[in-house]
Amino acid sequence: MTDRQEERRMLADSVAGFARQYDGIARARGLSDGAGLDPEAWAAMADLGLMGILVPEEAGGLGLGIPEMAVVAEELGRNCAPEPLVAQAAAQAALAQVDSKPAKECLAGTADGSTRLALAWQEKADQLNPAVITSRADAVDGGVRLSGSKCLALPADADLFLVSALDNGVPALFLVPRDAAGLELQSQRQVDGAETASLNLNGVQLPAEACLCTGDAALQALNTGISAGLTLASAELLGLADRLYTLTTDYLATRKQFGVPISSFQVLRHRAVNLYIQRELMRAALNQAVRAFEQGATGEALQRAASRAKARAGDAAQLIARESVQLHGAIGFTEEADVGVHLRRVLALSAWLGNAGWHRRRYRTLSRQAA
Amino acid sequence: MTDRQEERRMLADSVAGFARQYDGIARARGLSDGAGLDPEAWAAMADLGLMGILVPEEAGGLGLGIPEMAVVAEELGRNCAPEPLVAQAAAQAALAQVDSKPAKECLAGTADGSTRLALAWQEKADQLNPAVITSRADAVDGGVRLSGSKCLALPADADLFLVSALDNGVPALFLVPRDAAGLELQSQRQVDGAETASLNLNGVQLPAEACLCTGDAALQALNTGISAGLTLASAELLGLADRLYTLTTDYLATRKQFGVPISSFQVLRHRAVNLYIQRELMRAALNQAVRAFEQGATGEALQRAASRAKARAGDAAQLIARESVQLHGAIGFTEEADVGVHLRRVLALSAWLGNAGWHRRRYRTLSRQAA
Amino acid sequence: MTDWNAMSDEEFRAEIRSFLQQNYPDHLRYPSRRVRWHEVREWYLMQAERGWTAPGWPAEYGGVGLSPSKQLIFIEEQERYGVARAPDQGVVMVGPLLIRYGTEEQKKHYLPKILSWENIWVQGYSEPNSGSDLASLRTEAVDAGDHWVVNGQKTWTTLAQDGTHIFLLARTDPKAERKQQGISFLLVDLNTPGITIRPIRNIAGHEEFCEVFFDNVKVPKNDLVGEPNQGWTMAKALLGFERLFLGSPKQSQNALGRLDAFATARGLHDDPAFADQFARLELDVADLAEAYEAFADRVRAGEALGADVSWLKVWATETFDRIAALSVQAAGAEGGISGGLAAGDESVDLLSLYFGALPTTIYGGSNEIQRNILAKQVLRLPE
Amino acid sequence: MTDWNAMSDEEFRAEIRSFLQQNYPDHLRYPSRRVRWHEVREWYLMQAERGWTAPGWPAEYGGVGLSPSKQLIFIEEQERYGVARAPDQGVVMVGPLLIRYGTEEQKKHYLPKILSWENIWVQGYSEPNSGSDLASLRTEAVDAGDHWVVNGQKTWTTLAQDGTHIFLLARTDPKAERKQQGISFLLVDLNTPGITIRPIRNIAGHEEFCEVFFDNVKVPKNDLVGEPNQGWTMAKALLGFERLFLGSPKQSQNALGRLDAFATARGLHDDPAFADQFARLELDVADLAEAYEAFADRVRAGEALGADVSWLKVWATETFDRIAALSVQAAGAEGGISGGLAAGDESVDLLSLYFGALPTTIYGGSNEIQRNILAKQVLRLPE
Repeated sequence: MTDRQEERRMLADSVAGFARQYDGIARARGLSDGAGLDPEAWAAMADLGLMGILVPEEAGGLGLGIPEMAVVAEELGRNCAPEPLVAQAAAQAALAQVDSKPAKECLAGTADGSTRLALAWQEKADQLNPAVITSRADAVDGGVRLSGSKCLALPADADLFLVSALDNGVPALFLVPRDAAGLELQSQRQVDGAETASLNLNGVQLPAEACLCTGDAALQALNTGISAGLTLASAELLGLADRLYTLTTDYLATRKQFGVPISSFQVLRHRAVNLYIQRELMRAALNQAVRAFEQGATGEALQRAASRAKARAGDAAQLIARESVQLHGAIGFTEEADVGVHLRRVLALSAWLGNAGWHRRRYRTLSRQAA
Repeated sequence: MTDRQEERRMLADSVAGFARQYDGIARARGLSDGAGLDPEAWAAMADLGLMGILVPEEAGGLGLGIPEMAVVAEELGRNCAPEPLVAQAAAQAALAQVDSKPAKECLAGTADGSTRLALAWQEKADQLNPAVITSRADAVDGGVRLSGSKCLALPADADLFLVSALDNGVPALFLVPRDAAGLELQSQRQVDGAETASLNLNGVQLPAEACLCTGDAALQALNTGISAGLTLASAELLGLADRLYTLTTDYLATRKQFGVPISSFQVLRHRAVNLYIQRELMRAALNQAVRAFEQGATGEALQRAASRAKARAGDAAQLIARESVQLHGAIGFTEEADVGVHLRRVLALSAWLGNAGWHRRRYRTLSRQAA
Repeated sequence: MTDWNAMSDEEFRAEIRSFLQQNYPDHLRYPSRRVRWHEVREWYLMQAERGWTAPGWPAEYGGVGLSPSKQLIFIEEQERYGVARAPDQGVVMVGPLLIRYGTEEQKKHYLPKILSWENIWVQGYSEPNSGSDLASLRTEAVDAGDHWVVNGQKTWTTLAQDGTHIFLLARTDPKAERKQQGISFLLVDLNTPGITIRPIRNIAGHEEFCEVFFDNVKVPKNDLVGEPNQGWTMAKALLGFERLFLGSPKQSQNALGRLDAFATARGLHDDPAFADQFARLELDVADLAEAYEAFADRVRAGEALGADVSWLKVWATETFDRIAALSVQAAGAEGGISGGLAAGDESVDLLSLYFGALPTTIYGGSNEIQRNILAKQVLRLPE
Repeated sequence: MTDWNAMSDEEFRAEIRSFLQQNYPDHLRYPSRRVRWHEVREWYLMQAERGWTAPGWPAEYGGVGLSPSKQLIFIEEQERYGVARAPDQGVVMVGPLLIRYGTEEQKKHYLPKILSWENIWVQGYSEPNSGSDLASLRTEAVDAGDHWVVNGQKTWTTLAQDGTHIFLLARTDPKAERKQQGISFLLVDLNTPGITIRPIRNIAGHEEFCEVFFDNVKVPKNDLVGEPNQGWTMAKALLGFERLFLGSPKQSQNALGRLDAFATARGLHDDPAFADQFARLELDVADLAEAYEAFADRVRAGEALGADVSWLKVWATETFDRIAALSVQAAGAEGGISGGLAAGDESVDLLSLYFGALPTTIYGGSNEIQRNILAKQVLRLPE
């Protein structure tokens, strides 16, 4: 085993240890019931360093990369943890591209759990190209004023939003505090109970230093953040799928009907094998995206790898979740069974940042351009 | 049972009787081997009246309709008969719309088996709209001259081709004898061994009366012929699928492995059930198309019904054939097993006049226009 | 009094349709979940006053005495109009059971209260460990002289929280040779001491089903229906053309309609990739409807349906499932948003459609069981 | 002599690739069916002269003695270049069998003739009624003092018409307790009197497989390999990393490439409905290749593969099958035309691709058998 592999194994063990202490399913049920997130678990995650993985050491983080965060995301998925760590990691990955003091400060806050950060780049649900921006940043006395709107920003209760806007036609990134004057927030509930925010930027007044970067640098930071988000969401989906696979094969092996374990029915055995295959495919697709980050891929090569991971993860996880509910029979459709809790999380994650169909298209478009 | 139902049952019985005497599979193998069609079987079919079903009584036919011909087509499919009766019936159905002496004479010839007739309307493999015509008919001294090209005309060895062309921009139908001066024929082999023809119309010289009809009447005759062809092909595919279903369930019930009939394996049982379901769906889709003819539907309503039948028949028959080969195991892939002979016929018929995907699109387009 | 059976089918259909249009409350059309009794009580009491609680029962017992063909039309028109289903187990199950097997006393006592909706009956068949193997049920009723003592647990009882009575299958002869024997049919007042009802919350957040616990529940001797230990045979004999409705195309048609509304508002039909998938589903539903009508014709002709009708249920529910899957895909990046999504002036809740489809392949005999039945009884494949 | 194993993987790969580019005949690249011996004889005899018939055999027996990792590269590069497969059962099966279990006399007699291609070996495992249940074979070899007398029939023997020798499993102890016992491994000259070879024509019109009949065929005593009645155990022990190749992505990549060429020439990629389906398959193949590489890494690291590698075979062949199905759809109204279809300057034979995919889910252990194995040995589901 290489050092990096060893490091990642330890990271996985440490998250698994956390998960044994804090029950992810119970927290996910709590979120569905409207009880919100458990602050104790959040603090424990911060203490473990899980929120600082992508944060440079000089900002109080661990200074690791997407491959390590993917290990964490997978393990969190495996435990059905409802916390928006992956969503925040996407924003952190974007912000980590920016070399400026406000960026560092914000990252430091996210690492110790005191600040929640969310990407707010999307303007329409069906427009997933970050280069298409209609929000505007206008220079005003001693600062800048943002107008426009953003949607599907996760988590809705973030303290800071990383917002894209056009400044004289040039893309730029801004850090917008949730209490900024002129910022109106509306939240929409996801099927897993988490809330996403729509932002109305009604002339949001910001100091000049709220602008983090502009031009290609801004777009590249955004794209890196989104590629990171896609890869990490795929990792979390793999964890969820893996747990669903375990729950379901365990159920088949123990549940009896007509006097025999239902796993003795050939049709159910083969369906279980199909879940296994889908999970293995998710792992393969994720591995190549992680490798792309490891190898320092950028631009369209990175987007392509990330789209490929998300395309596989979204479809396969939905299939595994759907089949897991089915294979549990009537009990699978009840709130008492754990599979449904996982299914809701899978539905939410597989749509976030674009579903499988959209990413297949992007993959195909980028492949044809590359050819 | 109504009179019409009784009549159709008798027709089915009579074709089944023919099939007991003449082995369809053997003839289909002969066609694949390049031995051509069996003239004795062709003559027997004519004697039975199968070629005159769509021909008016005054032209020596039975004066029946598509519903009756569908019964015959299904039964022929059930016996894997390789003769192009359905292809000829499509041409007959178009010609029966034309009230003229040459049309009647031609129909009379098809009814007694002395003349073979083929539709030749398609100009490009991927252009399936009969209203798109580029072939031209130019008036010349005492007659007309055709130029252009046609493709996928079945059977290639037809004595007469029913050809569409624009006469001064107006669609018109012509009867073209295979030995007409200026007509160049090239044939392409289908996977079932049958040959389709490409026609090069290099200034084909015809007498004026070769023009059967023009304008809307011509297009309507063509559309009726194509709708009939689609419906009858769907019926033949249903017969093929039904025989494949029987061959396969019989095989599962008798073939033993590990000391038990392989039909005892639940996975194979369920796959067999899926074939059953697909066959029932084919029957349902065919029934509505037959009913459309019974109820005298015309124009787009008829096209929509025919497309619906062919869309289902094409996909379901391919699925059933593919699965039948699979369920027969290694033996299914050999020429000795009958399933492969059926599969080749299914592949040919499901592509003829447009495959399932194309007809789903046409159905959808016509539905949206109707709505 | 109108002789409904004497009407032509068309007249009768028109009559029902116009009655619904004039009287059925708009806000209760096409409910997205099973409705509670208090929501539809008023409507069904009005129906009761008209004498229309039990269209299928013979007139002598207070029913309308409709022919099977007319019953079919009655149900079809209600489905078409999106009428919310009543807690109708009394009408559908208990009434026919008592009419066929009940004593005069039982009929006199129970039938009128079914017709007036004074009693709301719920079903006690499934048990936690029986699932698709109903005959393995373990709830038992022990003979205690003048009454039975019932102990055990039922589950998947639809809306037991709205019921006043439960009819249940219980084991009365644990020593019977085959597990299908020794089972009896009991009628039980849900107010009897020892009964606990616990709703089951499903993954969509609704409480359609309940567990019902029996702890030394005393049931009077004369509330056993028919012969003791013959409950299984009677339960099977009651299965009539109801099984056809498991294969009704209505759910799929309704789901496809909602997806269509969403797709139209969002311009998705202009995307050939979506249009192709939509067309495929449209044809799946259309061909299902055609096949359903062929079975319905057989019912109308007075024929009893065989096991072959099971394929409709398989296809209907799996088609519904595919529509649900495409709907979630159609929602795109909003696929995880709960509640309705904006679609023009409307709001379409595609996720509720997804959750609605989930259990249909399981309930009413899972599709695996249906395929087992088809393989054995229809395809007659040796085992 | 070159020490190939001492080379870096990259060097070795480059070496093989450049050799193929310089020497392998162009017209034999990517054959659309299994080639006959006379077509590839010249190429393989040339390889034999270089001493490259048996890359995997130890050098002391005339092989190259490549490490597993280098063998993998050798095979990969041949696949990548589309090299036609030789009738290689001598190299792959008989050689390793004799090296491990054979007598000195057997080795001395047979191994050189394998290396020189003087003997072409074919496999006699399957029988008409054994199918996936190989151990139920019925061909028997009876001890007749100084020779065995073989009677029975083998089937699915690849290109037996090109072979000079057959190795077969035959029952030598019909009284053995378990059917896997009492089976022996025999080496048989196909010129022995009593042997009849009959090619089986497949539904694509090719004759890749044969039936081989044995009618009182005399086999010398010393042509039995290893211990009598231990044939089954030996056959199983020979299964090495060859099973990985059943899950190779090459067939699918090749098929997708042909479909891509057709689609590009016909402008199908501009149709979003086609493009979506193509993209799905493209990702199915890409993710298969990624997973394949992970298994290959394990082989390269010297690890023996477990039953889990079976999933690759299932996914690889079913992906190939879906590509074939889309290809037939892509051909549109020409889907039934045999031979190639015009695609720009090229001709693409989509139907041969369809027929090529058909048997892959059956051969090499059908996908049902693979799923059975996975369920039992990998998922460890109780039966």
